[in-house]
Amino acid sequence: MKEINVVIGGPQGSGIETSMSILSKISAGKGYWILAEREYYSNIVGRHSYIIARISSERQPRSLTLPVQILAAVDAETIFTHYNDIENGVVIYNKIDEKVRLDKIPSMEDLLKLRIMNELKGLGIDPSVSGLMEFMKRERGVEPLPIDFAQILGKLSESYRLDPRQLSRYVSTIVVSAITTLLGLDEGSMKIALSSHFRDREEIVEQNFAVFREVSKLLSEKRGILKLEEPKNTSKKMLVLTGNEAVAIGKIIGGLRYQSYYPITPAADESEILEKFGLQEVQGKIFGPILVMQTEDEISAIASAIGASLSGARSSTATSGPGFDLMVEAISWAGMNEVPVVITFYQRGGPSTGLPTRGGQSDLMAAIFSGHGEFARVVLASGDHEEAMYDAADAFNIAERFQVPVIHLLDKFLANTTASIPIPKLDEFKVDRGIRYKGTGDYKRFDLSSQISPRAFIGERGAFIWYTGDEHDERGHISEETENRIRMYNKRMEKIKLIEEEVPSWRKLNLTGSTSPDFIIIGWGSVKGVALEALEKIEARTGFKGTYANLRMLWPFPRKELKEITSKLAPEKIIVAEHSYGANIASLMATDIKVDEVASIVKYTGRPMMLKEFVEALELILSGKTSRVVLKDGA
Amino acid sequence: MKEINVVIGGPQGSGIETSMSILSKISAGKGYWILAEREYYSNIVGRHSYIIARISSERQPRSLTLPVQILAAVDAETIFTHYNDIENGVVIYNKIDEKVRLDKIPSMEDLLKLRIMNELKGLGIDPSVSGLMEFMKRERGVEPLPIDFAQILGKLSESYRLDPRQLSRYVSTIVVSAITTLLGLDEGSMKIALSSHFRDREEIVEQNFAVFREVSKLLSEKRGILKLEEPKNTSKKMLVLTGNEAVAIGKIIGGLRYQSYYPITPAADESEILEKFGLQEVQGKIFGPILVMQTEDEISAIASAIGASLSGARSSTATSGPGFDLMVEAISWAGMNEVPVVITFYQRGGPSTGLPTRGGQSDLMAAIFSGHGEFARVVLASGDHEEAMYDAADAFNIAERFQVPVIHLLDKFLANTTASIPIPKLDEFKVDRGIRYKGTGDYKRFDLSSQISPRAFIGERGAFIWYTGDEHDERGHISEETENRIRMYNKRMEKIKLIEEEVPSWRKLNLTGSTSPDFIIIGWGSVKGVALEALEKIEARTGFKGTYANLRMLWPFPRKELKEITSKLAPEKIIVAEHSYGANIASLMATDIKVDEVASIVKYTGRPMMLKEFVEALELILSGKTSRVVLKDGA
Amino acid sequence: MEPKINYRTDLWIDWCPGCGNYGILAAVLKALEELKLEPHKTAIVSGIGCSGKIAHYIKANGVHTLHGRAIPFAMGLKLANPELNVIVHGGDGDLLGIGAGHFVAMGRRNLDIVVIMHNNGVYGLTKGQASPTLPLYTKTKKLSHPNLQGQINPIMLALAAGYTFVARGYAFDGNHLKEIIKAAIQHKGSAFIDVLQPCVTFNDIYTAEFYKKVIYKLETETGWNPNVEDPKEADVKLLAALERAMVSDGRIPIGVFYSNPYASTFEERISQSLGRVYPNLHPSNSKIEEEGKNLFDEKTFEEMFKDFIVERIG
Amino acid sequence: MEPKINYRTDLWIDWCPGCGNYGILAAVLKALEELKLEPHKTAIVSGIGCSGKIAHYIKANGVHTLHGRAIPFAMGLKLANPELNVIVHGGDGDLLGIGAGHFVAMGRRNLDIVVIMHNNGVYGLTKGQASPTLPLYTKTKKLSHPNLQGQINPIMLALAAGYTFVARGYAFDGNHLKEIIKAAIQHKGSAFIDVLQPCVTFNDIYTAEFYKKVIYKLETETGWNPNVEDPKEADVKLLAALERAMVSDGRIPIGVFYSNPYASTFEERISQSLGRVYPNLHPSNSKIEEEGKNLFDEKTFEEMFKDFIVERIG
Ligand SMILES: Cc1ncc(C[n+]2csc(CCOP(=O)(O)OP(=O)(O)O)c2C)c(N)n1
Ligand SMILES: Cc1ncc(C[n+]2csc(CCOP(=O)(O)OP(=O)(O)O)c2C)c(N)n1
Ligand code: SF4
Ligand code: SF4
Ligand SMILES: [Mg+2]
Ligand SMILES: [Mg+2]
Repeated sequence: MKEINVVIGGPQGSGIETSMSILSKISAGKGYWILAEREYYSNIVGRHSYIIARISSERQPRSLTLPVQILAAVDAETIFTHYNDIENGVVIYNKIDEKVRLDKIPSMEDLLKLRIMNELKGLGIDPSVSGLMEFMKRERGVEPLPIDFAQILGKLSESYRLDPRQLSRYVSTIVVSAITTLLGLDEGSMKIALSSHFRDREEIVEQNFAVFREVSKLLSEKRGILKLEEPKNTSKKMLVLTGNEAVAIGKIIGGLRYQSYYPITPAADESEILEKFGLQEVQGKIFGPILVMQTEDEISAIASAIGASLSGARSSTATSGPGFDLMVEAISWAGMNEVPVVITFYQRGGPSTGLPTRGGQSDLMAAIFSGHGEFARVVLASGDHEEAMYDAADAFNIAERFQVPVIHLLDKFLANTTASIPIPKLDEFKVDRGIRYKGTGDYKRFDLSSQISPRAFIGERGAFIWYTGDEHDERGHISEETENRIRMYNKRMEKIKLIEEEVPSWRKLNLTGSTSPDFIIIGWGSVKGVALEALEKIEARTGFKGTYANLRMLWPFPRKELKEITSKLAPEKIIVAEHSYGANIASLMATDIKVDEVASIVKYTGRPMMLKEFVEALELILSGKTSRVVLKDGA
Repeated sequence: MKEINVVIGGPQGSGIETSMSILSKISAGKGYWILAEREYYSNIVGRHSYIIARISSERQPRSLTLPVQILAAVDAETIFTHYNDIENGVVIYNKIDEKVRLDKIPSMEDLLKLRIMNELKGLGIDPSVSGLMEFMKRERGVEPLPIDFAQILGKLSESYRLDPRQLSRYVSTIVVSAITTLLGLDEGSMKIALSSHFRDREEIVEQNFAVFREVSKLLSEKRGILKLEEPKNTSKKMLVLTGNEAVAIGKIIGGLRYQSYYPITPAADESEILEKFGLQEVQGKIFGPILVMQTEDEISAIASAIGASLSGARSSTATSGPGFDLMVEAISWAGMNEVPVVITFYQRGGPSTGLPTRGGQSDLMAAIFSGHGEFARVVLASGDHEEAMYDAADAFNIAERFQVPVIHLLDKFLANTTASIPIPKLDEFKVDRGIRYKGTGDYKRFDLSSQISPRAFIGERGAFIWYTGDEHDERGHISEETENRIRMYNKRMEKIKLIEEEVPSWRKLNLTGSTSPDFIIIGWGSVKGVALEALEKIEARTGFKGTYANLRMLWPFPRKELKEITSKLAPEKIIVAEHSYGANIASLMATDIKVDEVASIVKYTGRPMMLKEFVEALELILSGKTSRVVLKDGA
Repeated sequence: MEPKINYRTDLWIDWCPGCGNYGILAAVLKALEELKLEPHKTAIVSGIGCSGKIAHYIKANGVHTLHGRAIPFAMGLKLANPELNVIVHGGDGDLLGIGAGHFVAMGRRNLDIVVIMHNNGVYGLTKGQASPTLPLYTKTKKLSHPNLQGQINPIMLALAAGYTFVARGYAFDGNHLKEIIKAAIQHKGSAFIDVLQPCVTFNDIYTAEFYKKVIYKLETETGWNPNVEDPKEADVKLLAALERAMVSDGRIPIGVFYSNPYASTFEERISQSLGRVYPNLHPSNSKIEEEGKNLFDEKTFEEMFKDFIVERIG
Repeated sequence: MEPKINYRTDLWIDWCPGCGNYGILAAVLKALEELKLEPHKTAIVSGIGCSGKIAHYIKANGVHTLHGRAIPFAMGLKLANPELNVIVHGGDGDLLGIGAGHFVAMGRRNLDIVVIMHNNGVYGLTKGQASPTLPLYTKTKKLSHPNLQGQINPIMLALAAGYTFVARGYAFDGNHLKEIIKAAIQHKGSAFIDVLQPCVTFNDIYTAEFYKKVIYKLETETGWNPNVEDPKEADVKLLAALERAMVSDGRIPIGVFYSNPYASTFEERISQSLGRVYPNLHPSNSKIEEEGKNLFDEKTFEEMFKDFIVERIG
């Protein structure tokens, strides 16, 4: 097999994340590429969570897809929740769960339970795990692989004299072990992955390894039944990281020195990662300090980041929708005062608290238009881990060069997706601090003699600096005089044109696919992966050649660049894809195309777009059957 | 004369507001229509402020215009600041100011001083009041009318044994008295206006009347030199009020019961007016109570208004840009929870603190798009006092009928403009509370069986109600299940269509002017008055017939209705007018017309659009000389 | 005997097994039951956090608001319908971090609501960051460094802000907590209860075992009387409460620190300023229309808004 | 003798004649002058209000921020460049109304900045609404009804929040105020000064005449010593300060209520957690590039981020 798709499910707190980490490390260690996303409730312990992963021997997977070939279930709820997500594969589960009946699972949402109950009834299945497994074996080509968890844990407990209350920690290892056994991966790589994950805690590594051995022994007959081909990957090392980690690394490379945050999903992890890099000594050189400040709220987070920026430190904050809303007054201040500051904005399901641990792209308009009054800002979006890392670093360059707040839009999907990517080439990455003040004496922070006034930092000798959110004169003192008002206003607003002109077009928009396409998909952020893979599939299936336009700078909106492409196509061959209801990016394109006639693929369940459903949607649109498809896959 | 235009200027705190009030009352009492706007710095005492007014015997003036025929100057700064704003008229000023030199006025902004100094130099004028007055007499047809303020006040002090420190309070009366004398208005009306303004404080009325008599005597030769024709007005009573007052009255009629606010210019006055109407007994009936709550910040203002709304009380809050920014997180909550609540949003000059006491229309995009995630909201705008009063009342109907937050956009111009308007006909005004829950027992706040779920109020017997910002089931409990997510999301978003369908088109958009126009001006809010008058002028001057489209519902944007009109015209005959840099309303129209080709008239100095400059701009555009004019008039 | 009211919804509770929130929920349910509060006249207004979910577990009205904003939502609800019993539940991050401004403002109003703080020393629902009640240098397991921010003393802050009933309870001393909650509900004015709440998942320092060792009850001390029994005593009792709140001998007192029934409530002050029609007549029960029409005919309009009307003088 | 530094910009001041703000400005200027603080190392960070304009009148660095947010702006500035002397100026509405959450948070950090509150009992720049320090039932001239919200006691709140230097000054006792400001600047940790500031335009109750009658100086009292001279004394002195802050005999004490130099500052705590390179090496003076290139070559990257690198095992 060239690739395998996996779902690992279980209650929050049962170690699913550990499974994800270990599986990623083994896979990457063996040279396979992996992409794995984590889905979970806004809950700490008990509600259903799962990993959906794709492991490939061919190339880096860019999207996830259903159905999968392995469903590994830590509990019965997982089996009921995902029985439709697997076909022709193996279900790994705890033998003891066979007796569990659907209506006896308290942690499951009533609405979901009811829906599944009705489905099962419709199919004439007894609503128990055993009933369901029977059906799946018969109708879905699925092989049940019950494992007696208790037995394995019992042995472990005996060998290592473990407290029985601690045993549940090893369940995730049972599950990963079963998967790696099916994939035919060797012991050595398991050991290395465990050592890397549990770092230095030798005893724990050993115990987990014992579990692996036990499972491996138990499933010896099944070893390698889902074996992957030899990996085509030739590189010796890979970065294996989540989107949060990619952004944190990008910021460090970009010269971040002050990061403020107020905890919020899915942004907080980024700051917690950065905290670990507060001060580093590497190769005899000191890197940092990076101050990571947990503030009392998001208003303080953005205000203090702006304050830090005034001293010359590269500064940023990270948040999601509710926190962003609280920041917009200060962003308007930064716009008025031409302060470079970076706001990393991880979108989740809205509105309001919404689906706080699920993904979405419904904050586009808020990112672009929130904050009263008119001022220049830049909004960036990243389509995958590599872009996210690069953009996180480059956001500071854009901010300082144009002296504007930069909003970097990401989302929960990326934040919580682990990917294996090549180690970035960094020699090329420039640090552009923009125009600095070099004179002495009579400094004017808002000097009108050039479009971008040279920056001095508070604390620098020879410059007195005033800032105010009021309209101001060149020195930064309040002014209500009308001519100055117009000149200052123009100066700030004309930056938008400057940015449009000076930012290279590859930074605004990337095209992938046919150069004379039959259709074009327009998207941004996390749509990239699924769209790119869908292009290939659809061409193979229908012969239609498409192009994907990956928008990386959303504001100022790259109208000119986009128009060049869209003007060549009939509107119904322009397909907008977005995790939203409104396919809102279309309204930003409205100037140049007839939005009403554009087709769209949208999703707003908070779950990622899956390759298969995406391809099917494309087919429906390209065959003229519909112009709007709402995607729904994923539990 | 059919109309007269006046500027009254002086330092903040010198009683300019009193002049405005008294002048309005006399004018209206005599049957003249008046429109008067107040311009002032973000300052309490000392900086230059002025009233610009238009009094007409013909009809209600809808806009202000420069040059004026009377400039009444409490201080020398006023004369320097406004010397370009008067032609062929009379300058009333304090004789003692004649010696004042421009460079000796500390309260004047350096930038302004420098600009005027250069102008005067260019014109070869000695930069003193006397030099300037000479020039104005010679070149501008202006008649200087110096008055010895000290002498008048001295007499007053003698007659009434007043503390000399209190005398400055009577300066505004000197000024108004001089104006009314020039206008030839009689003593009787002055007395009534004073009594009405100073209400019950007989002594003060008497003293002020004594000032009037004295001034009148002094200027007896000039009496009536600027006499207005007999007024055409036949109504016995008029409402004379500011925009803030109009909105407050509208809210009371609309059934407001809870108003929260955090002080901010120019919104705070509205709440302070409402405070006075907390409980009224009229005609034996009790009206109210209206609770007016000064909260600790704007977050608390909106959150508590939402809380009040959940109990069934009609509730609202009022703010301007910086405060609105802080409210958007909670507005998103209201959207998610389908809560009817009204946010009265007075725009001022942005971004950030901006020009906090000046006007603007640059918050349009923030009003429509702020708040993360997607949800239905309604954005209304009012073009004048009558619309403002009606819309303030009707906003509650729209909010309750569609169960959405309603943002009512106004601006500082309207807020601080006094107008004389007819007493509204209210019998027609309906109170529509939307669909109410009538059952008992198993209440579902978010019942999916109809597009709008019947509302029960917290505190009502028989209904348990849950609300949450999380995605929820019909009962209001958290749910992350995907099918329910889609249904609830659709329900909320499809309201937008419902609103588009059910709101009558006159509520969205009003057309005034030619039915087969040569051009159309599209605007909203305070642009209305100046646009309507400009249509007449331009037709008289050039023969071009135009139509003004006054947009009163900005979101959902009345695309269909607007398209019907714009589709008949070449894009360059579509002119967008807005107090902003971006003419942002155009981008909302983008779907249907080529925004790039549309013409625009914009202003962003924070001062109102003046009729004369507007007409000139129109001419430039209609003659094809330009497609964008930035207006600049007004000090 | 009247049948007991069931205040528990049938939802599954998704707090971690062993979480202190279970204790708090049980105590609240019991308090409501014993006070026989009418469910439809009761509103639980909560913030965002593990603690915030409690609104869904109680069968009354539940408003699960925004992070840090439960107090202002509750304020509007209570002012508009003063007949309601309004109980706010918030986390320590919610009330003393992002919501500290509202927390302070409520104290100075003395509005008749109850604020119950689930004090677990961490931001639970965002996975264990330090909350404002976590002491300086403490390192719970989620933190990569010891906490560098000092601790807010909730009792002192509440007293300084003006709450007229201030108490501390412990999540796993259900009976004691229930009695405090009842007293708080019955108290006239703003009441604050700091509830020590073990978070079994993220706070490995302030555990049930820890609390078991250090907690003692104020009321068991001879001479302890937190109740202001004469308005003149208010300051002395307040100072005694502050002193008690400051003591840092390692032991932690629970019980009532301060209770002053003499301060005027915000509702009383409003009533006074609105001719005493309030709270009987209030925003949510007063008339705003008559058969779909507004209440203002020409005559009432002109009388009500006479200040804005100018009559023609000839 | 060194020439005196001129800390006054040449801008015209647009406060009302007679406003207490003139007194505060004069005291600050004098304090800076006497301490000879380098202007470029000094930053005045102000909120929005009449008080907020002060940033423009002082010739140092001035950051006139948002209403209520001066403290967090100042925090970022100070943390990023700890060499700066950072002084926050805010109104009573600014710091204790909209900004109360930040005010409390600053206390628990003990960051080395000075917060000067212009306490005039009103929202000056928005024309005289009641501020959080205006006592209950007070009716200043702009109010249509007496104030229904209770008063925040700024000194108590600051003490409860953890400020380690807490004092009160009077705008028109320039010398006394100047000395307090100097002490606050020299204090290591978060310092708060509540400055009684007559607002001649809107506050006709708390006037200069009023203050003249009721103000007295703490330091003139025998036995008054607000300085913690041994860390063990901290609680006792704190309680004494609280007690003094509460007294409501009609007289108003000015002077230092509490000063504790022993509490660790936030900067010290950060320093400790960052291997003591901070504050010498800090965000605004540490290197982030070398001739326009970033600092990370392949080797440093791989070493720094080794946790994310998986090596091929065969
Ligand atoms: C404006 C905003 N910021 C951040 C969050 C994310 N958030 C959710 S729960 C939580 C912390 C909760 O901690 P606490 O208030 O102590 O409650 P606990 O979970 O400990 O009960 C935060 C910060 C949010 N929902 N809204
Ligand atoms: C978010 C926000 N809300 C409201 C305002 C309006 N505002 C300007 S000054 C001010 C009050 C100032 O009062 P205070 O802080 O006491 O300062 P003072 O003018 O009395 O010195 C307010 C509310 C604002 N600028 N920003
Ligand atoms: S994380 Fe802590 S507070 Fe939240 S439910 Fe679990 S134990 Fe309770
Ligand atoms: S309004 Fe009051 S505080 Fe503001 S400048 Fe005038 S006197 Fe001073
Ligand atoms: Mg907590
Ligand atoms: Mg004040």
